[in-house]
Amino acid sequence: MVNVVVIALILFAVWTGWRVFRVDSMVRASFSLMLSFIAVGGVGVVLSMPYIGVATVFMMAVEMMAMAIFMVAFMMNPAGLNPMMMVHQHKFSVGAGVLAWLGLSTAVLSAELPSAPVTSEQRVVFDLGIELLGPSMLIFETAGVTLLATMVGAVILSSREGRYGHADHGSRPPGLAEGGDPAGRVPDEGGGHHHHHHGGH
Amino acid sequence: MIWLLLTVPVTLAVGVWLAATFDRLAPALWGARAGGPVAALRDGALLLRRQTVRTEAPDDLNRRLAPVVYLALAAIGLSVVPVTHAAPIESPVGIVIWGSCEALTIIAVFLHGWSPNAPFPLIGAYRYAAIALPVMLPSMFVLIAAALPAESLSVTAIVESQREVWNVVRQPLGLALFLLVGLTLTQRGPFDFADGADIAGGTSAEDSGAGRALWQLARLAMLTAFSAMAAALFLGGPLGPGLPGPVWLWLKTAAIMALTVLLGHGIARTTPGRMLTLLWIVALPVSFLHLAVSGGLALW
Amino acid sequence: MSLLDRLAGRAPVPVFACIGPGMQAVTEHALLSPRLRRAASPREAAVLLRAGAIPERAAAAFGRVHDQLPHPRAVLRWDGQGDPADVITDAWVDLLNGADSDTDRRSDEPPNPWEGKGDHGQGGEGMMGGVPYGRPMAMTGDDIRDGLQLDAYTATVGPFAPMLPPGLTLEITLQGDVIISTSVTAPPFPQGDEASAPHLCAARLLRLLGLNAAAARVARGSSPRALWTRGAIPAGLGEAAKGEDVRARLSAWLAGQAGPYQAPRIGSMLPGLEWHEAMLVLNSYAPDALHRACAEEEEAA
Amino acid sequence: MTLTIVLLGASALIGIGLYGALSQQSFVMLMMGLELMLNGAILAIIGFWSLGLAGMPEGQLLAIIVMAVMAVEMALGFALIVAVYRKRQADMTEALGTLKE
Repeated sequence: MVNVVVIALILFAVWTGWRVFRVDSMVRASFSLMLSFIAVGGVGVVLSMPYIGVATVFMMAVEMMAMAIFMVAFMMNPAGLNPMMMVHQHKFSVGAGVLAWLGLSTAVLSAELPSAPVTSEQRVVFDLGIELLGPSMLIFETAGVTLLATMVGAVILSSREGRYGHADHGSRPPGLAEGGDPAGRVPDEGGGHHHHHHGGH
Repeated sequence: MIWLLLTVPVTLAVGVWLAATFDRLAPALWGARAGGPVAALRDGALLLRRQTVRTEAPDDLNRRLAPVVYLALAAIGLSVVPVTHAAPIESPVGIVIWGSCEALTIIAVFLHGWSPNAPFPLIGAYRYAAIALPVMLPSMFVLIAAALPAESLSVTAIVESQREVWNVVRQPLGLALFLLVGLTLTQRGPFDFADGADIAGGTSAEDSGAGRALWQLARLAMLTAFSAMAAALFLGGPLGPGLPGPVWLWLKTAAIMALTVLLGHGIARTTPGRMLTLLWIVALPVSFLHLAVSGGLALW
Repeated sequence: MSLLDRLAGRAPVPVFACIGPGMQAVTEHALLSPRLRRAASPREAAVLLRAGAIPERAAAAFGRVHDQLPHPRAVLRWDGQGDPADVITDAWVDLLNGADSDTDRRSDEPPNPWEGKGDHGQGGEGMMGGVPYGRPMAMTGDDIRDGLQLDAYTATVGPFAPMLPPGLTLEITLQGDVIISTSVTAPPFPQGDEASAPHLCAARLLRLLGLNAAAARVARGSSPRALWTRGAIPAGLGEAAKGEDVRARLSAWLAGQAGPYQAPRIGSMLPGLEWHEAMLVLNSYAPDALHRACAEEEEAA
Repeated sequence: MTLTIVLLGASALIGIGLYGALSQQSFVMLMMGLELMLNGAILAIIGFWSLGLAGMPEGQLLAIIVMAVMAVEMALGFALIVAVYRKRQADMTEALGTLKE
């Protein structure tokens, strides 16, 4: 029974993962990816990892909402009213994907996998809490600080204000001498200014 | 076990009718005319007698899915609330499940506005996503704070921890912040950025007939689920003297529901940009402070 | 009659009103009837109320609004005499009893023909260009808030948009929620002094703030009962002179003072504001002030 | 048996993710490929933890770390997209032939 549910969820995760790159609508692509994550979260719940499984659902719902907003903002024709195919090095990518899949599968099938299932009397959520705030506290706190740094970095990167002026004007540092050329390298012409090229359509 | 699961549809059905009736009674307290207990059924019947219009080139799959998902989320959220000493879905991570339902609600509302392929619903969908995503942060802090005295993420354990004193006494700020979350989840009053009058009804602007009725039903179902969860987290859920547990839970749920409906009808909605600022500048630090104080109290 | 029909027949009838010149005040009063409900959009409405004579220039738009009502639907003319609630309720009950639903006024065609050209049949070259489903592709445009140039969306709103004064038709370019530019395609219909009465003006603003109960109370002439009415409006929004912002104008209306009699030009009033702010600013001027401002603008041009 | 199935599923997700990350021109779609690979990683962690390691607590910690990595990847990825777009109006990999200026 557990096996059937796990297999169904995994097949769903793989199918929705595949749909991400096959649908025309960007919103559908984002939420397909979310469904793939939810299915993996479901596997977690079935395989007695409830906290991680449910937290994956929560986190991915928020992340994919943000993802969908970015998709609609940056892609032309986000609703997929025109069929779209925006790919490069397609054959190479397919090859690499298939190769990775076959290679990993061969490794899985040829390896001798350990077998030591979780027992039902283990308090897995309790164990996780003790682990996070006990032996692995340093790792956990480092992750927290990393996330804080990410937040600061993301705000600075995405804001318009640069250190030397507006980002869309190409902020240039002041000269070394009064009124001199900007410090640092002199940029070549054609760094992208002339490609007013939105979404490559 | 089976009868516990059966309480979910029954509670939802009664809750939806009660919420719809409160919705028609509440204006009386704010000085307008009110409708009676049958008014909600009449409005529902009117919608069912009408055509469901299909817009031009809609995202049909998501148009059908959005209300169904919203309703399902309400049902799942309600089933982690303990009816007596156990919940229909008893999980060691009950409030995380509820949190996931909250986050997925944003997606259901977004899809509802996205799918008709029309400008005003889309603006409503975007506004709602922009407001509801930052609301998730206070929501998480409130849920964690409510779990602290219980030292557990299980809703049943949280209810059990309120045998001596209800969480609303220990954490009054928590209930206030949670009401804010509830107003957002159910798209009501000051947090109803999905359906403003300035965008002709927003995400619901293109809804008609049975489709509209289903969406409104799902909103009311979510209000029921939210009220039950608030009752469990802050008012001790099924705990109480004399009466059986489920009756206490239903009474407390109705009380929270009435309060939410009343607030929804009587508080003005500010502009989305300003609300966004208020959420990040005021609600987030306040909820953080709330978590810190609750943590201190739990240790003490 | 089935139980469903009996229930449906007693519900307040959702009405969408297309308001002609001089009819705004009477229509707003009529829609306060407990037997009617003001529909937020045509899709919600069962009955289209044609209040007064719709001028020729708005006839096509009226047809479009009409065709958006779901079946079964009825359209009723009303000249402002008597209470239309009886007629509207009767029309709705007739529809339930099998009366013919009003047929479409306009043919259902896309504004541009579908062209099977281009790589993917979108009617243009490459992935760009063309008019898929009759709509031009959105193109990037200037952003006046933070310079992130995403796709600008241009649309015509009006003349029967429920958040604008009747008759006013605006061509609006949006970057997300922010209005980049507006131009007046058609001015609001003249409405006379009654529509500019302070309690009706205040009720319109309160409705935009989501306070339907308070708006109905104010429109009947009582004082509003609601929390945070003035506070919800950002301070300094739509400031014409020092201390002359939307919040101050709402306060004046709630205190029963009419005015202001002068509105700035719409084309200069809205750009840079978010949609909701823009609608608050626009509705913080009485309809006749807006009408005059548009007329002056036309004269100048 | 089930562990094998779970790991085969995980390798399929990683394969699809790799295909997406290599083939997509749009930055946002490219990030979806990366996310899908991390999804495969989480699935593998869940499988190993639950069926092969008798539920040792560090396994759950690893899953949390992968989620944190995903959050960092998303946040910085989107911030970089916005930064590049502000400067170049570009949202595709080909538009970035250079990182100069």
